[in-house]
Amino acid sequence: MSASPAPLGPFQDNLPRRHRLGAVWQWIFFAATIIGIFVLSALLLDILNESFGYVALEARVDPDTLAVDGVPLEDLPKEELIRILQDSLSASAFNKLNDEKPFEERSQANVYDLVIERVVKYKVLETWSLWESLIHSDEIRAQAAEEFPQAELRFVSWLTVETIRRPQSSEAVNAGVRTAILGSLWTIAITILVAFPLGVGAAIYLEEYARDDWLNRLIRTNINNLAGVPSIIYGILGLAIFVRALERLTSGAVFGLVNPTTANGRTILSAGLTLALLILPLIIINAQEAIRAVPQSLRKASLGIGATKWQTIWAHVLPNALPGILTGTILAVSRAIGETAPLVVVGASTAISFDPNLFSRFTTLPIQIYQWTSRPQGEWRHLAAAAILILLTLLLSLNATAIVLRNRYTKRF
Amino acid sequence: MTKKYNGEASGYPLREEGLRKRPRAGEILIQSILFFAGFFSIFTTLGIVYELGKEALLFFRTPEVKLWDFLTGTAWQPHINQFGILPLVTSTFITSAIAMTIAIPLGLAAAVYLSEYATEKVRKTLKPILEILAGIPTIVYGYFALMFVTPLLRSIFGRDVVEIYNMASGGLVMGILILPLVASMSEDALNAVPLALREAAYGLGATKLEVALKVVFPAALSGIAAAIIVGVSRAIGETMIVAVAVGAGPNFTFNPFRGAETMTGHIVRMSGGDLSYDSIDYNSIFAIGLMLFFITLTLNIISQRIVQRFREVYE
Amino acid sequence: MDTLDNRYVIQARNLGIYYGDFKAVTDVNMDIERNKITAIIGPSGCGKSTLLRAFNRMNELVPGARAEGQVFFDGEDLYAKGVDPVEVRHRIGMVFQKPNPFPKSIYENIAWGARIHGFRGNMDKLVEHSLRQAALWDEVKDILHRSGLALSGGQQQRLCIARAIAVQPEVILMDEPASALDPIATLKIEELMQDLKKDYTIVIVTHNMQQAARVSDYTAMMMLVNDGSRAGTVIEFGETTKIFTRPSDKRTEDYVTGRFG
Amino acid sequence: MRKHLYVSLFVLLIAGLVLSACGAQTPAPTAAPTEAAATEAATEAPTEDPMAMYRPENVSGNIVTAGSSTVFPLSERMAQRFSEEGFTGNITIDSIGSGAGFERFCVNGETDISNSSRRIKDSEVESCRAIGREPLEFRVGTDALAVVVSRENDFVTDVTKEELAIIFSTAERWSDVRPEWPDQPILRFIPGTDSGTFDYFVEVVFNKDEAPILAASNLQLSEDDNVLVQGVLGSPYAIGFFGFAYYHENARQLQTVSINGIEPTEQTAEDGTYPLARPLFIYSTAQIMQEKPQVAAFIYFYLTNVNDEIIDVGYFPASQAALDEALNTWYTAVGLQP
Repeated sequence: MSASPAPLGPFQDNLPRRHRLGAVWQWIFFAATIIGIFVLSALLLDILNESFGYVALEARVDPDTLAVDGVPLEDLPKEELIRILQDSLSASAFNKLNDEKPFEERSQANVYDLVIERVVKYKVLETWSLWESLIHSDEIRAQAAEEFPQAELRFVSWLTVETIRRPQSSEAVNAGVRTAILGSLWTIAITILVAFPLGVGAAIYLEEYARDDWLNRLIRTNINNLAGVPSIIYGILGLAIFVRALERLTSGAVFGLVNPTTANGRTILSAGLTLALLILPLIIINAQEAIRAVPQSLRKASLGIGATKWQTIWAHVLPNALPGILTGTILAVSRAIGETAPLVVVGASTAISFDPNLFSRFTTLPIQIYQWTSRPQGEWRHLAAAAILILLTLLLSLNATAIVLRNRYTKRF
Repeated sequence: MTKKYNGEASGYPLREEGLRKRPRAGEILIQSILFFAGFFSIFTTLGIVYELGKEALLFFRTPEVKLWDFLTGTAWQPHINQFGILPLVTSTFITSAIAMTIAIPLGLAAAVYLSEYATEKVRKTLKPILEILAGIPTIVYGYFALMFVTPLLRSIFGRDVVEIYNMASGGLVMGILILPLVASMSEDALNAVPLALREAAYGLGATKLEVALKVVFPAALSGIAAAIIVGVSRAIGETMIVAVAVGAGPNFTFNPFRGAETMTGHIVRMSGGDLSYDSIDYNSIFAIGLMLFFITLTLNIISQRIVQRFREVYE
Repeated sequence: MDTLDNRYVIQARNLGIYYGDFKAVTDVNMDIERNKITAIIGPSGCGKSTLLRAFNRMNELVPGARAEGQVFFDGEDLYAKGVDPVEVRHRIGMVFQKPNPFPKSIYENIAWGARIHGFRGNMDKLVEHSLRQAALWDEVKDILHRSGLALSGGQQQRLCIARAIAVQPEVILMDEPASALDPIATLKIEELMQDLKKDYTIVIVTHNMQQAARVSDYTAMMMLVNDGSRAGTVIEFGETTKIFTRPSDKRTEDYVTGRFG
Repeated sequence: MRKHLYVSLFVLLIAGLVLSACGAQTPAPTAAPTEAAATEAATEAPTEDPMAMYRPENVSGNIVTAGSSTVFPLSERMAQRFSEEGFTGNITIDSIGSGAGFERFCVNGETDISNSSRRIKDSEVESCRAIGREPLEFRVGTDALAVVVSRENDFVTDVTKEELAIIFSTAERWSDVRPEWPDQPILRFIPGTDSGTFDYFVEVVFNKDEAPILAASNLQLSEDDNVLVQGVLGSPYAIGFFGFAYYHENARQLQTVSINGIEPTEQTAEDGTYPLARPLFIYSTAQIMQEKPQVAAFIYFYLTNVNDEIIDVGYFPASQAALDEALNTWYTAVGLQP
């Protein structure tokens, strides 16, 4: 340090301390992330734990008694199975099955499933979680043999292809989530289509065009405020605006799609629009932050070569703000897809028996999950766990596009 | 300079208008559409205030209800004509405060880790996981609180201290719910801080921690503040977790281990129950909704002031 | 090593720098003399900034970057095991191409670096001293608590120099410090460098050959090596006057006389 | 270039949605039959047997129901049976609570059937009349309220109705009820004040006076019976009441308390000797049933088949007299002789 200037004061050698501090904090940051992931994984494991496990099933009609000439039920030819159905079901019920899909066209497996569902009619007596099933499998066998001597003990996955394909049912062994998945998909599609352009548009206006006057300050405060309004209040608003005031539009009557006398505004369209209102502030706030983070130099560069303001925004600001905007959208969609309360107010049904469309009554996955978890019988909670896994998968596939795009466009300046 | 430069000759087509301003209909149209998108939120607010106000008026017109008692009373039992909103307000604040003491430090620490320490690969894996988990329906978090966190709290603090429904458990789990929200939004804000600023700090011989906490973090403050505001708003508005885990008895208490009922919990309970729609209890939910609306409004105005102060100093 | 004597602050030996599999700089040997200004010149993309950043291990911030060979600082290898890059950057400061003040007040911009290094003297005096050395004091003494971003580009760059000085390094690396500035501001920075050289060793990367000729005592000429690998190296290093008047390498001659490429 | 990005973003999003929708939509969805088809089906029915037009396979069209979450599982089961027996129309059931159910039925007039776990209130009947609806009540079942304690509790097995009132109001400690019981505070877990269960309990035990129970100390309410189960499980000194099915499902860890010596069983609930058995109802009007035969058909099906399913769903059958009365109401409404 011979040539250094006369120091104005001593530098204390604090390097070891700084590095210690750095190491400690790095550990804290890491631990926080791990704690977050850990707790959330615990939640996920809890759900997985409920999705698989032993069940004790009791058949209303023992399948063995249905065997013909020693041929077990599952190996019976289709004709025999159809005969069993015909004998056990009422004529109208049998005819309805035939109307839905003629028996000639049905496969043996399909008819077998019908026999199991309608004639054998398994009923759940007791269920166990995955953890119990793996660790205490012997105790479970002993318990089942003692308490339910008639029952059959099976290890089942509550989450199967059938769970996804089947419509709702009031019996847990036959219940599925098809109507709910379709309802959720329709709803979320409308939500995104409305909220994304509107939200990003509002954010562009506020960040790029709005002057700092009272009106724009009002709008900004207002948007932040709307982010904190409980979702159920959006439900009340959606009921008043979309279900009632705009009934002709949301019921589809204005397009002549439904009979005006029976038109009802409690449709998927109303639900999607209500959820769009709900997540709009979240999208706007995120998009505003993302747009603000785009360096000024980029705008100047574009304006400097004679681009108009909009050209600048479209070609430079938006692409660079895209990762942040997509984060906001992902979070918002995640929130919307899991919402229950506002949809109940707007009029989501708890039980529907048909595939919904844009202008029909509907139900959604979270409503199914909520309804199932509040039932007394344990098997519904297992089914709810499976439905949660389906919801998460759905969410993952919806967000995957956004995540891929975001990862591609993320860069540091 | 009388002779105009002949652009044609040099191969550039000369515009007849010269440099005069041209009307750009597209630009104006776009600006109007964008303004409408921004202004749209005002309609939402007006709609909410009108809808809630209309019904809340019915409630306040009932002779049993006195506005002053509504605002200052410490007992909420609409069934026996006690309309003091304070028990609902305090439990809303206590659960939200517990949630934010979990979500803010953990969320920000996770954001710093992901943005400043984690490798690109780790970041790209963990962030989506955090975000997806934010999509689990909140009813599931509610049962998680009741069946997992509450027994945990009771085994730590004792069954006599911690009631089966309590604000602590609901608040903690709400914090876990909000954590990914705060982490993800803050991480974006941190990530948006220009590289030049980090280089400046490293060039001075700053350690990674000093760069992260003293340079990047302050520079991202506005985005972080937005994340926190959204988080707090979510906490105050969260319904299903508190409805399941915090209890359904309005209780004027400051003890987080006791059961209580939040404003949102009360609204959802009343609106889903078997009460008649023309009862005073039922109308009370609109008054509570309106109150909640004004509380969040006040909080937002205050927090925005604070953020603005920070922004005005540096920038 | 016999070549090491106290005249030289930084000595690079067989220095090569990789970004992942790509070798950006190869086989650099140069000695930087104490209290002199050394300029690194050369065409774009030949690795000038990369080389400069290797002198205080700033390259490490780029994922996948690594160095081979040695860089001795006061006889100690910067890349040896156990050397702390934080301490390296404390002793060898850096000023960047684009002014990058922190979004803090002018005062804080300068005090921050000193504070983190455990400065225990009079901070007000240090700030004033640093700003005076950076020839900025008179312009900002009344607005010390205003944001550093409120200054003009030239002022911002001098603020960044003052910030670097405040931690009292031995060497200041400057990466095209005036390229974003107007001629008057550039002139100020150049004058400043002449003042600073009394107390510090300065290494500057510049595009501007007149600047190199005006301010530097030594000049290193960098070029891509001619083996198709696209790696840069120092093809000629010596006193500035010699490089600009009697270059020994043909390529240097072409470049400094403007006949290049 | 940028334009492509945005366009592809939207296209991908939508494509994702459509694809996943298609994946779930294996059986081709059938178009919802229109109202016209419903009336057609009704007139088509042979006139000789007046009941034929109310067979499930002979009606179609929509049935919209909403109301109590307690009645919901029962209505859902009946709707499913009804569809299985040949009904081709759409039934929707909204589980939104009895009060909100009546709001949709009596104020907005948008539902055909209202499910309720309590009797309709006079004010609700009035608003129904105001929109020209005269509600008809059909008793469909019974939900016994189980008063339960944890299995860890070894002292409470039987209480009188008077003691029950003291336990859920003035008594601070178990020893206040009976001196031989432990000197420990009573922890109470009851359904929320907005629930029909709460109303019913207050009506039977406290003569409709809510003040004493709400003034009790250590009182915890929840709208979710599964949550109450957790509450009672939490301490040997806890007591609560909720739907019998929730007790049944947790019978390993809970025990019921008999009231005046009567245990809640199918027998005691059906014959009315168990004092805490609350009725479950569905409501409609004669006009709706005449205009929409599918609604009349569904109610008839409900009343005649409910006892096959009700135990499985978790409730107890209504008494034969109550069901007969409901059937009589039905015949009068559609203008037939039983």
